[in-house]
Amino acid sequence: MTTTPPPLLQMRNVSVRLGGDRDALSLIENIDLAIGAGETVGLVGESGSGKTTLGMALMRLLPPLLEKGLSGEIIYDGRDVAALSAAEMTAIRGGEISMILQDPMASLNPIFTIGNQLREGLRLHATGEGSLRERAIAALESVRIPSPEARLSNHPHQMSGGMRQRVVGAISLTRAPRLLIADEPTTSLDVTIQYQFLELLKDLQKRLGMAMLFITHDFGVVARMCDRVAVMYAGQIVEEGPVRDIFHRPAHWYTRALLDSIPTVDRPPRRLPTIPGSPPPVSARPQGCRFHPRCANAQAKCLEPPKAFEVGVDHTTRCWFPLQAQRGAA
Amino acid sequence: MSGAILSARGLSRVFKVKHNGRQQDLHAVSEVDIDLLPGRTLGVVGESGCGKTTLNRLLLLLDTPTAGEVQFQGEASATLPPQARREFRRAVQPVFQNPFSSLDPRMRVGRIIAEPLSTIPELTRQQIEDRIGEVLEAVGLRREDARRFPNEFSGGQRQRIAIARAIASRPRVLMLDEPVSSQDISIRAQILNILKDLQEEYGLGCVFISHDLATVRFMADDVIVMYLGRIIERGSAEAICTTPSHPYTRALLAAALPPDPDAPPPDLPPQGEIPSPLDPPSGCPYHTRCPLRFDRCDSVRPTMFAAPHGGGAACHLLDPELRREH
Amino acid sequence: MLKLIATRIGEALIALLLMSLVIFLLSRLTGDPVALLLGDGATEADKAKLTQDLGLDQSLPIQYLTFLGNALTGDFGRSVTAGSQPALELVLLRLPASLSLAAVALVFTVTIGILFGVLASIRRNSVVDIAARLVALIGQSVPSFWLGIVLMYVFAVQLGWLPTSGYGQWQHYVLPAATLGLFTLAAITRLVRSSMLEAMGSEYIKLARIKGLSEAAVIWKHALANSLIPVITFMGTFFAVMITGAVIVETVFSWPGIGRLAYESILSRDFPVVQTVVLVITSLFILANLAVDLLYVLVDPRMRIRS
Amino acid sequence: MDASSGTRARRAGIITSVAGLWRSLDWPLRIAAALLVLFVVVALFGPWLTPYDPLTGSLRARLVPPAWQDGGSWAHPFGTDRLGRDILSRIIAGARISLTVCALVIAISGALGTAVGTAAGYFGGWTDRILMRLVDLALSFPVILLALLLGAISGPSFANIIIVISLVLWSQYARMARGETLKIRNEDYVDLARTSGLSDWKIIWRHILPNIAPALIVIATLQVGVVIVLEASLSFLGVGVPPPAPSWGSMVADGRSYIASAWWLCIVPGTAILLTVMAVNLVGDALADRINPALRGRNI
Amino acid sequence: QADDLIVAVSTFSEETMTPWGGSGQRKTYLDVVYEYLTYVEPGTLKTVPGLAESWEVSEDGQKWTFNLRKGVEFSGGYGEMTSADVAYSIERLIRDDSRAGPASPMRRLIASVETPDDYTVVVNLNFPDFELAQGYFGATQQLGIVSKKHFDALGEADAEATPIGTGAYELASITPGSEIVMKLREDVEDHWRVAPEFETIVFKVVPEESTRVAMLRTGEADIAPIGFDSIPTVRDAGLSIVSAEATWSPVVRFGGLIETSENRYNPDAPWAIKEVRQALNYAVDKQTIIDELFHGEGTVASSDTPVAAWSSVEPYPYDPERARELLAEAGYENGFDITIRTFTTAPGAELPLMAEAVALYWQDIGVNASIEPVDWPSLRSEWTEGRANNYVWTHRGFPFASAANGMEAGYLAASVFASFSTAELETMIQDFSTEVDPEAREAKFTEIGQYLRDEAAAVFIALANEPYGISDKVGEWKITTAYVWNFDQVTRAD
Ligand SMILES: Nc1ncnc2c1ncn2[C@@H]1O[C@H](COP(=O)(O)OP(=O)(O)OP(=O)(O)O)[C@@H](O)[C@H]1O
Ligand SMILES: Nc1ncnc2c1ncn2[C@@H]1O[C@H](COP(=O)(O)OP(=O)(O)OP(=O)(O)O)[C@@H](O)[C@H]1O
Ligand SMILES: [Mg+2]
Ligand SMILES: [Mg+2]
Repeated sequence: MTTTPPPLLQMRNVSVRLGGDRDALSLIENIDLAIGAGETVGLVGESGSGKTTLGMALMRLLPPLLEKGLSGEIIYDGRDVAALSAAEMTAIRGGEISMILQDPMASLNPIFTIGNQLREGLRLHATGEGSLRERAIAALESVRIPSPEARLSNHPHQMSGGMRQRVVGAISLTRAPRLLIADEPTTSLDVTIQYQFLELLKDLQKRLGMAMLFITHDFGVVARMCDRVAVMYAGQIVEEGPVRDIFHRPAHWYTRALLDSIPTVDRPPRRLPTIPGSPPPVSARPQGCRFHPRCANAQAKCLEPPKAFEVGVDHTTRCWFPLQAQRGAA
Repeated sequence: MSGAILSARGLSRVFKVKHNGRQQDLHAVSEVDIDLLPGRTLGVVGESGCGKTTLNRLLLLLDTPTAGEVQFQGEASATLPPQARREFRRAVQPVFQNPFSSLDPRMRVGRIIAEPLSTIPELTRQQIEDRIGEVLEAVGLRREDARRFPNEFSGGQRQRIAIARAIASRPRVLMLDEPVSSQDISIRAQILNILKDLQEEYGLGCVFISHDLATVRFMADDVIVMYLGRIIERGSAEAICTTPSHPYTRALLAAALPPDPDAPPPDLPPQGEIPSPLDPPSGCPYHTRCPLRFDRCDSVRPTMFAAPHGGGAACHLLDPELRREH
Repeated sequence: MLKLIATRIGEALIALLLMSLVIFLLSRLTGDPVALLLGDGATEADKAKLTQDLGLDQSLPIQYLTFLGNALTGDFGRSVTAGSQPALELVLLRLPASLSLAAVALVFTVTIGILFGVLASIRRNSVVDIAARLVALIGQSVPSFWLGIVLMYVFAVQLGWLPTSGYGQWQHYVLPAATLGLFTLAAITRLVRSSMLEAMGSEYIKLARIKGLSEAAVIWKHALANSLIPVITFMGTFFAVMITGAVIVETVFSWPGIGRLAYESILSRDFPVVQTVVLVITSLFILANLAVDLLYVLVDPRMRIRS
Repeated sequence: MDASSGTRARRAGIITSVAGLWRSLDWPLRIAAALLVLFVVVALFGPWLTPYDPLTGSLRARLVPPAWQDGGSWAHPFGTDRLGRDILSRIIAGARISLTVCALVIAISGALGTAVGTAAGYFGGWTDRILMRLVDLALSFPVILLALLLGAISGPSFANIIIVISLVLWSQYARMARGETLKIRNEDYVDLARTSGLSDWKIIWRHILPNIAPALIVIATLQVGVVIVLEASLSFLGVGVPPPAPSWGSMVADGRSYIASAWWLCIVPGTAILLTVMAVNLVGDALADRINPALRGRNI
Repeated sequence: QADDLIVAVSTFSEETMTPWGGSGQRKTYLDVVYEYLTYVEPGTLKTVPGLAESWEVSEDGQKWTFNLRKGVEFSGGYGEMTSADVAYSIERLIRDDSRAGPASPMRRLIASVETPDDYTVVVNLNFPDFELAQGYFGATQQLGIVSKKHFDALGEADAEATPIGTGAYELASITPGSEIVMKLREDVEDHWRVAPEFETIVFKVVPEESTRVAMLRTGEADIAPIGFDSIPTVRDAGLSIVSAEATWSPVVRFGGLIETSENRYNPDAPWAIKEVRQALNYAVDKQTIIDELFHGEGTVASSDTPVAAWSSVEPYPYDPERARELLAEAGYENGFDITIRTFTTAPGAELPLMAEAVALYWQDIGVNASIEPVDWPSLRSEWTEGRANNYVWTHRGFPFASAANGMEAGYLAASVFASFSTAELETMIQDFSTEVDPEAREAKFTEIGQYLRDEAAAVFIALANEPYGISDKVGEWKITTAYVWNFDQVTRAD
């Protein structure tokens, strides 16, 4: 095997438990995920599956109780982020790894002007020419905000949701991070605005050459944005692979069922195929394969926890009976 | 139109809001005409702030229009006698978007479902109990669930309870304001199926509000598209989702990303921001974002013209006069 | 902004009018001052004469209208007891003492309260937190007169660091201001602590951290700025608390302020002074609230649009 | 299922839920809860618990120190007061008076404030504006002076104290009730109730009140201390609970001049106040945490 | 600071500076500025010459002649005190708008004032008063002599704020509601009456008693009135106590006992019966109250005024048995309900406590007493309006200008402050007032005292002292009696 350069970020066996206890409930468990430089990895899953927790663990911004329950390795650029001190982490945040939060309404401080909040980040960014003000204007321009000078003195509540999300983008990207975690950055936006923001993000990513972990529950967005996809269910990554594989040849029954249940504009069925039941809450996650109580193909074996099987190039799944294997066998 | 259960005629709602210290008019809904026929589903699509919820509230008589009127079985709602009003309350029931705020956390599910029945005097206690059980089963829950509190249910289950409540009084019309937007994908499909079954089973008329064309396509027979409080296109669901006439509808369609990595990029991608309803553009409300706009769009507001797909669209490009000129 | 001030002042005038009526009626109900001014060997005739002199023989509406009419010209009547000094003058003479004490107490409670609240919130269950909670608890469960006496015994009698009472130098402010402020200090500490805890969990704090800001900037700029809003709201009630406290603290520490003046003039049925004091206090209260509203607008940009 | 097993099950349910609640408390909370229960029991059964008549004493045995002091005896564990009355007995009797004052004030101011606040929040518009101005006015009234005036009009009386303290506190309920009502009013279930044909009053009764109740209850618990302390301050000014009936506040006020000579006169009732307020605050905070974390520490 | 004498008092009262500007309580600070025609000798309580060197009264008691001391100078360069100043002072004090306590009886009493020469003042009365010099014109009352010239020069408004008297001190500064500072006048060496040892006297108003005690302990006050229960504390702190002896008299008065006045008589009250009143007197262990509540600072009283002539009148002893018998006799063997109203004044903070003590004793004989705290003004207006008929109240009997004045105020129906009166008593007092012969007067006076005691006109508790805490800066301080503080005669300790 040829030695490929190590990925920019490599998570190994990352778990987050509620508190330091070994047998406390875990929000996410045994996550292995790698993100290469310049690559966009999509993280999809339903509400409560642990996507945000994973993102926050990467940023080391978990609330204190969960921070205590963080275990595993998060190797970023040769360093284990999970073992860094608070001060070292502050140095990494913003400059190396940055994040766009889900809620543009809440992520800007209502008290301070846009300009003020932008400059704070710029001040920490050593490189860049021009006065702080000029650089702030440039930052707003880079996210295509019209008449940026005037906007500098605006307060967040004076802007529309789409604008605010772009400002959040501008703030998160001021220091040209190498890895951006985008946690459902478009969920609260209108579809037409979402479309534009996604295009913008793609553009910026190309320009800055950064890697991106794109968290979403929208398969349409994933299809448009990502190179690789990881599907989460109940705190685990149940399937991971290149975007085309996931969409065209899903291996996990859950991925497959989800994709089927999405109505599309052009082919309305009379009824939608559904998955029975609902995703389990953290406190009631089943033993073995987390999905087996809802799975059409559940068997006795599914009571044992499946490990990740390789089902294709770079394509793994946590299922005892992967779809492709069956198809392949058939 | 005769036979419509619920209609709107020139329905408008203007909110007085304080903005920058000044009292300003916010036209949330303007001159909306619709007719809802028994057993048919009318889809309403549009982006945030275009007035869908306001329209819904007006149709539910939760809000009073500043102009125009809502008609129930051909009678103006403002002058409905008490008896007919009660009849209206029974016949028209809503399901809202947020299943968490739709259920009073301090009431048992049974009481929640019984609430619309409480205004029907002739029902006995036993009948109410039976009805609660019936509707719970109709939405895929168990009779015993009536004794539990809402917080014991997941979001999807709550939405089912909300639906059970809505159908308890055997309504003829369901007003569905984004009933699945806050649901997970796997739950969304379940709820949509339930609604569809109910539609067929009871012959319910529905108003289905959503910002997602795909779900509207799945649920509705007819669709209206709203932009800044106005209807800008109307037609059958299929027509709107496959051969839309209005540039805005096309932009909406383009922005609805299909779950397919190989889908080609759209030819007319959406651009621009939605203008503030406080300061709507002159002429065609969409002209600030329209890639096809020409001079006339800035100053003249287009009326509804017949569209090739059989419905109508408020776009100057469809003006027969204009066509003749060319 | 100007409109806000204008409507506020309009409302204030109505409030003052209402207040003057209420106070007028209440004070007349408390019995008349004639008996109090009468000498020991007085007879009925003496009484009738004095009643007439004080204008108390007229009907209540006439008395009230006279009072109102005079008040409009700045004449709030003369003190019945204190050598017929103009009531307003008497009140204004005492006002600086009360205001300066309130100001010191305010600065004291706000600075310490914020400091305590912030430290307690970022080091939950630490020594500071426990101390802050203890102070808050004591501030809320110890009557101020008693606290004042205890402080006096500890710091003046036992330790001899400060004077027991009196008015004049800065040393005189310490104990009364501490006594007056402890209740509000407790409230502000709790308020800041809780809103800091709330703010620290908010999205914008996450974004601030994501930017790579230092912990100090996150706490002292982003979280604190937002936590101050409830404190400002509370300031509106601060004044009411101060007045209540003032009557007591001024008595305990022999402070020559309007709280005690009000108390004493009620006891001596000095109606003109009672009315004037209450109106002055009410006006101050309204002014303070106006200031709070303006401050609100300054600190919270969202308010600029809304109100 | 027959009826009796139903009630039995329910009773068992209550017991297990109380037990569960107890187990879920940390130890300071347990102490606080125990203290509160103790105080309430003492308040309820005070007359059967007092070792002496709290109103009579002997002038020959006045200012006897507590048992553990020189000169004290276990006959009067907490000593005697200025008229030789047993302090323990007066503390016990005072529990009833102080807690009665609290209960009445909280009931009156709570009812008034809730009515005003709910109406203002629910109906909005002019109703709101007028009612809230009223609240502002109530706040701007120097209530302590009102207390003195009322005291001057009719002498200090139980009723006056209740009225005056209620007048101080009702506006807090009004504000909280208004804020909470505004929140609840925007909940969809209120609109849904209207689409079911419920009248405004029914909606307020069925949906609004039960849902704003928790926040108001939290305020109420946290106000217990405020009431006791205010009552003490009124006693200091001579318009508190009229003697000889003891309230904790009036005991502290009466004992204040003895701080150097007979400290137990105010320390003992003062400690009772402190413990109660502490217990109530802890329990109130815990309640707030459970019901609505945003309320934590909001009492003023 | 060391030169200052700091006096902490509980109130400045009206805080005004003229003799006619308010109550006698202001004499604490006014007496170092103004002087009186006659003084009282500390200890013996005999009347001694003051600004008047001598005086005569006519046979019929209606014409008084005062011979003024020569060479007494006003401060501030307002010259020698003359009869014009005295006449002005008298006339001003009895003017209609005077707020001085004794103004109204004096107005009735005084017909005219003449000044035959610079050093003679003749006062003509409307009816006999044999005690004018000791009484209204004496140092226990409010006739401080002001400078007419001062008032003529400055006009009333300005002059009132700047007191000028013949006393050893003059006003240095005043902080309203806080302190009044008096400093020695420059020409004090030649003062005719006193040789003050303190350069300044600072009067501080400190309403809270525990604060005054604290100030004594920290040395922030040199003289301060204290409560009885603070006596041990002050002593323990190494300070001493000076008591003004028998300066006040705690009593419990009965409402509705003015037989001769329709609206002030309540025959239905249980205490309208003499035996009941006596029972209520017998029931109270006055000595214990004095010993325990007053720390021994007082003596059991048979009247509400400290009058030598009444010292032979026996007080009621503590005898609950007798009390119960008397009650039974009166038909109240099962007791009755009674309301005691009580209030605090400064001084007089012990009254509510005393009320509780009295209530306890009455409880013992089956009289069920409930206590209603009120404030003094309320009680005072109910009393003067004849609405105080169905309750009893604690009261602080204070010294009057003379025993005769006291009787007129307290026991004649004409006075609005009368609390007990019968037709018999009215005649006795009338009789006494017109009696010219001194010995017969004395006898009649004693008779009245005995009558009041036998009728049990009130529950007389004690003649009580007024304790003051004294710092070690103070050597000797001769407080004469109530309302004569002599702060200008306080000596230094060393
Ligand atoms: N601080 C916490 N304490 C306890 N449980 C938590 C905490 N934070 C998150 N959880 C729980 O952990 C689970 C995962 O939460 P997370 O926010 O990571 O999900 P998500 O996939 O981001 O969901 P969504 O799509 O709704 O954003 C949820 O069930 C949530 O309730
Ligand atoms: N009560 C109100 N007062 C003032 N403005 C209102 C009110 N309700 C709605 N609006 C405004 O009216 C416009 C239409 O709002 P509406 O809620 O009907 O939109 P919507 O299409 O339902 O949007 P969404 O998709 O976000 O639910 C918006 O601009 C909104 O701000
Ligand atoms: Mg999330
Ligand atoms: Mg909506």
